[in-house]
Amino acid sequence: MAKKRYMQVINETLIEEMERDPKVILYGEDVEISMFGDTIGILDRFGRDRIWNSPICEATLTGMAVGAAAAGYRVILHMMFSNFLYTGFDAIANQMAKLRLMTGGQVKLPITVLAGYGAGSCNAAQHSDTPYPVLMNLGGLRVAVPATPADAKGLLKEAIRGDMPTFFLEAVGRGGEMGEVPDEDYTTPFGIASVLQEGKDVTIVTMGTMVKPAVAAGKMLSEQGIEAEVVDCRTLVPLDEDGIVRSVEKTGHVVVVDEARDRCSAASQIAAVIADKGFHALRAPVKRVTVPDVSMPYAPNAEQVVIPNAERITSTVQALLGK
Amino acid sequence: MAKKRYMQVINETLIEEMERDPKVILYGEDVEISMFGDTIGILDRFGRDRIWNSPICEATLTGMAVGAAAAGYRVILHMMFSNFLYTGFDAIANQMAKLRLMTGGQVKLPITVLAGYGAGSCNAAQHSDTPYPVLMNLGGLRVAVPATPADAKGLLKEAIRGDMPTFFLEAVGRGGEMGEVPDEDYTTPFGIASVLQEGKDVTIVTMGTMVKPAVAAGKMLSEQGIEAEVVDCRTLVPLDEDGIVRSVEKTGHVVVVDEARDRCSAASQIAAVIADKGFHALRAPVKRVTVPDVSMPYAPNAEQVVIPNAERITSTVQALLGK
Amino acid sequence: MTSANDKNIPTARQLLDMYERMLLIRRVEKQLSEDFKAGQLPGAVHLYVGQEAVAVGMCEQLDDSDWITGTHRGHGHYLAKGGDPKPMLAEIYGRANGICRGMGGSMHVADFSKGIVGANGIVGGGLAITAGAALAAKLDGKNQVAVCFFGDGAANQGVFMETLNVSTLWKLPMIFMCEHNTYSEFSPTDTVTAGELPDRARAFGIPSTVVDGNDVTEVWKAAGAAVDRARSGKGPSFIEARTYRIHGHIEAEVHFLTGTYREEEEIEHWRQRDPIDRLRAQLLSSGVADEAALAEIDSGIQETVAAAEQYAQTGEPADEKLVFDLMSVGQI
Amino acid sequence: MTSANDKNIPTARQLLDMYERMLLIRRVEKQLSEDFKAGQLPGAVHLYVGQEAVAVGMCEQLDDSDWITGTHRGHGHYLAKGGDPKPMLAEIYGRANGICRGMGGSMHVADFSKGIVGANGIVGGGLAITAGAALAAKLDGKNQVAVCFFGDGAANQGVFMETLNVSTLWKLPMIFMCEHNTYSEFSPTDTVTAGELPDRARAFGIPSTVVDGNDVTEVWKAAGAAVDRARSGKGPSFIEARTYRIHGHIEAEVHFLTGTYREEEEIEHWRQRDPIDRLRAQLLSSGVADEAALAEIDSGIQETVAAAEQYAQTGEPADEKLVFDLMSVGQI
Ligand SMILES: Cc1ncc(C[n+]2csc(CCOP(=O)(O)OP(=O)(O)O)c2C)c(N)n1
Ligand SMILES: Cc1ncc(C[n+]2csc(CCOP(=O)(O)OP(=O)(O)O)c2C)c(N)n1
Ligand SMILES: [Mg+2]
Ligand SMILES: [Mg+2]
Repeated sequence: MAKKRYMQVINETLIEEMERDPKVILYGEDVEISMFGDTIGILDRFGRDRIWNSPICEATLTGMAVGAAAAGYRVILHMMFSNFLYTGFDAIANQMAKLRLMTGGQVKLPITVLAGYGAGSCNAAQHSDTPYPVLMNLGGLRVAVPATPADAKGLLKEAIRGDMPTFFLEAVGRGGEMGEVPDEDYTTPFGIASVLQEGKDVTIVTMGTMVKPAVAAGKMLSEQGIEAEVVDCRTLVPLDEDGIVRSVEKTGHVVVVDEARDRCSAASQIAAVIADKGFHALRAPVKRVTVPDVSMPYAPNAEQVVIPNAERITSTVQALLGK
Repeated sequence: MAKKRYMQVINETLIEEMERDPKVILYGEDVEISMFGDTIGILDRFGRDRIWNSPICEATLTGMAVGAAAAGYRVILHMMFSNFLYTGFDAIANQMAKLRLMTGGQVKLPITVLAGYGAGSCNAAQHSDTPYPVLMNLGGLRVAVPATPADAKGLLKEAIRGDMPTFFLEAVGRGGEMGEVPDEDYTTPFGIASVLQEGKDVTIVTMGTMVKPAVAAGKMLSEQGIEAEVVDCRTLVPLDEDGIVRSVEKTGHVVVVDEARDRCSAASQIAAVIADKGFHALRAPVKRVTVPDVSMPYAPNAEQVVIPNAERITSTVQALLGK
Repeated sequence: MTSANDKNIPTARQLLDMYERMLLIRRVEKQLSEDFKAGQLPGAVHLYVGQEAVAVGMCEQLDDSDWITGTHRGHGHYLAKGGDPKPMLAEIYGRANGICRGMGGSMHVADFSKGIVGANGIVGGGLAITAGAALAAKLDGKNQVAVCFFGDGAANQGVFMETLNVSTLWKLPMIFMCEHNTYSEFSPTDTVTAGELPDRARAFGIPSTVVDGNDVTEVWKAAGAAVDRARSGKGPSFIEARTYRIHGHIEAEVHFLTGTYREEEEIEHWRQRDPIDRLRAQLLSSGVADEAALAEIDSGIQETVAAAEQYAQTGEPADEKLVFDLMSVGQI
Repeated sequence: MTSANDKNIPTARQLLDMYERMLLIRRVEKQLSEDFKAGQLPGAVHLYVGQEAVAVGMCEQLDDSDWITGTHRGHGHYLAKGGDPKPMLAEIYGRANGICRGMGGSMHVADFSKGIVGANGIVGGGLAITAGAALAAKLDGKNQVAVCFFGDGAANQGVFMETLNVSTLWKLPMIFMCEHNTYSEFSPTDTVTAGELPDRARAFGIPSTVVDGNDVTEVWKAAGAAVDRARSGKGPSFIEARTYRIHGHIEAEVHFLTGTYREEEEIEHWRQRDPIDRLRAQLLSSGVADEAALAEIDSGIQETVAAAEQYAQTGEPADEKLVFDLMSVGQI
């Protein structure tokens, strides 16, 4: 166990996995120097047979990942900001998500796509999107949204070692945060939510960047005598539907918190699952605390109005419980 | 009133709107000869100052729509199959949806994007997607999914005359179907669902390609003494949340039917809305009949297993009502 | 692999091999055309009739370990690279014994064991995939190459320029094999394509040639030079093969097009330059084969096609469960 | 619009005008650099310092009715095209009196009333938008042109090739103004760019030139030729302006980069070729202006900048409700 920063752990994990398996390669724009710090030092360690700075051509980067993976490599593709996934979206949606089925299972695609996501730094609309809803809808893609350094390590190892295209979305705005990380080599299985705080009054389901305000809300609520259970999905595809429903069965009340825009968000999907599989346990409406259906504004005050925070979560819970 | 085919009505409407407003222009791949029949005859009528066959370059086509609209034209862009929206996704997600906000409202973007969608013709994974979930999540884009010739006319006029980017998604597989269409000039407002069959036992909410099987299911159910209310959303952005909830308040039971993949689908969004705003009226879980999270297979039997149909809807309703 | 000496003229064996392959493609597709007309195919087919020399001339220079990607018009690429007609037809019939188990259909025929990464329904979709396969080939260090077949229409997709750039920078063993068949769907190429395509590749310093795509020897020569260059680590090449599709863009077009987009004379002009007829004439006049030998090849092919047709038509329906197995994300 | 006679040499008025505009950009951005260091800016800024001659030389040839699109490094384009510094600074401060009412920030400064379609946070994002504006300009029939400023890095995006193609085919009044500043983010251009960029445009038959982007007269001349061509309906032109960004890619880079990516000598080499110093020397030596006149210009600019800074810093916070108003889809 050691306290480490989120981005530092991702960096160490990438290096460990590249040491472990010579078939792991990595490329992207300016990965050699590293914008976010996650790919620092890889060039020095592994040289230009394992890591490449690419030109700016996202449409090709995503397509190449498919080709290189189909031809036997474990590809790590760094797409920098999540909005640039849209630029490379064709091969994600039309090839990466579909090739295995279209070829009748002839091919495995061990691809890990890294991208930072989320708002809060006044990067404005083209650098602040939360992209997982569109990825979740495509089918055939796994999506991880680690919130803690320990999960970042375990989920990234699982992503790289797995045989499916996996989006590993970094909560960049939280890259500097510290957390305890086990020293040993471990993978964290996808599809198992983690309960960060137990409680019997209400379930707060969340993921990625929203875990921090959700946990803060959990603390604020417990000071008011409301025991919230805070559930971190950790991965969105697969989603721990049973784990979420189990918590709702305990509490009967649920608020889903998501940094995605509301329409067709992860929150909406989770709410739909609960309204189906968890319906009989529900004692109140399923509430969503999400980003409204707007582009992210630049001005800090406007941005903060749009991004969910602990206060909004807390007041939603209070209203839900009638307290 | 006259009986007309869906695609024929779209064609006539395009021509009417181009007659009406000289600022309306139209381009796309092979729109002059027309794959689906919706743009037939436009070249002859208006010439090459109003309609253009473009090269195959979707990324540019979507971006050009933004530029031409920002500079004062009403752009109709035909993207052929919905999967090609992914190829042109960058400018849709990063420019079209965001430019108005980013410029502080300096610009209006009267853009209508046409694309055919849906499966059922063994076109396989790259020509069968139902793309509205990803569009719905972007914010700033309107989405229409007309199911009938009459709605196709009214919604298309509203789309073209409106000042926002609007996706007008054609149920291509149903292009040959007939329906009564009023002769006069009319627009159909967005965000108002239409109730195609009234009923008190269960609400079936649906849209676009799924309206037909939903209506068929409604008929099958009424033969069994179950009165289903079939609600056609007609537009997904905006969505008639109140109309949907009103119906659920009447019936207490709801099944949402959608040809999109389940995760983050329109169905999930609608289910989430109902689980929130319609919760107190609900007497049973909110059920979704959707495409599972898979790519569309080619083989007809496999495809039919994946696409929702009247039988699946009917049996879901029966199970829900315990009948 | 061919040695330097072989490069200028194919051997008799190679010529016959290419003849056979071209004729196989032709007969398979003529069969498919019939099948389509008879309403026996569940989906649409884009036929390669008239373009056979391109795929065959190229693939004659390749081994099983080399990679190719095809297009929506992909049966010819698959068969030229040594793909088995039986499971290809079964695939197009949507059967369980199809090469993709009925999951892909005509636009996705693939056989990884033969280096056939597959046809593609997205125009230009193969370019970046090929660059990725070429990167893998380079890292493998076994002198493999990766060839992308793509149309003149696809050459207007930006990903074409992007892959020209990255393949040059990274010296990838990649070959851009552009099939210029005079149409981009229903648009005459010059109405949607500015300038000459080889100039686009030359802007990156990539060796670029234009060949008569209906002359299989010409294609074979240009392919040989490109393959040699790629195998020797010198990077990508671009070849434009001028050819023509004799059939429509898609077999179904007669049903949905209201206008025409080309003249009968034009088609006839190209029929006169049929690549198979030309090779046949060459084989006969050069004495590589006589009528009897060619007839024997043909009857062999006809048997192959009949057997494939039989295999396809008697195949079981696709296994529906497979959809879920293959798309599983390990949901708990 | 300039007549044929003006084309070879800018008038004294034009030179002084360009000098003033370049200096304005420089001083505004030096101010922004200070503001950033002082922690006063909510977001990031990419500065144009060193590249001013490109935007100014180009925009001197344009009218308000012409369209331009900029890049993430877009303050210079905005100011060169006549954008007001006050609301630009207020925008970068995220204030209600910003040109985009605080909704866009540095990467999205735009003023449609001046033909400034806006900066863009997506590398290459302006290319297709400009082609669309050029289509509109062509249809309007009022001889407007549309200019896309984009970086050498953006020239590797496929949309560059796509717009070269479509603008040629449709004879759009579009100008590709490529600012080759030696870096694509932190990568030296030649590590990510194969061949010479003008050759890419030439492959489409587009007239293409390379100019010294630190010599405003050179840029102005090339721009004039391209604008004339576009206005007379002959279609697109491509200009590569060789220049250098003196500041980092982004002001914040000192905080997050662990390594260095360029040598101090290289920066110094380019400082010696500073476009403003060069024009200044030229103005003095040719007698167009004396030190006193230039000092007066400078003090005017300093006042403008101080006023803009004051305007920005005293602006109200952005109106949060606006987000919802502007994004409304008419939800009932
Ligand atoms: C991304 C994308 N856009 C459009 C289409 C529709 N489409 C299918 S084939 C085709 C024309 C392709 O022309 P070309 O590349 O020359 O190939 P050819 O059909 O001539 O073999 C088009 C536009 C598609 N399949 N994919
Ligand atoms: C689509 C996209 N990919 C990547 C980035 C990240 N990025 C911002 S600027 C830049 C480099 C641009 O280089 P160039 O076009 O030469 O412009 P310069 O910064 O030199 O002015 C990159 C990669 C982006 N903003 N958009
Ligand atoms: Mg073609
Ligand atoms: Mg640059």
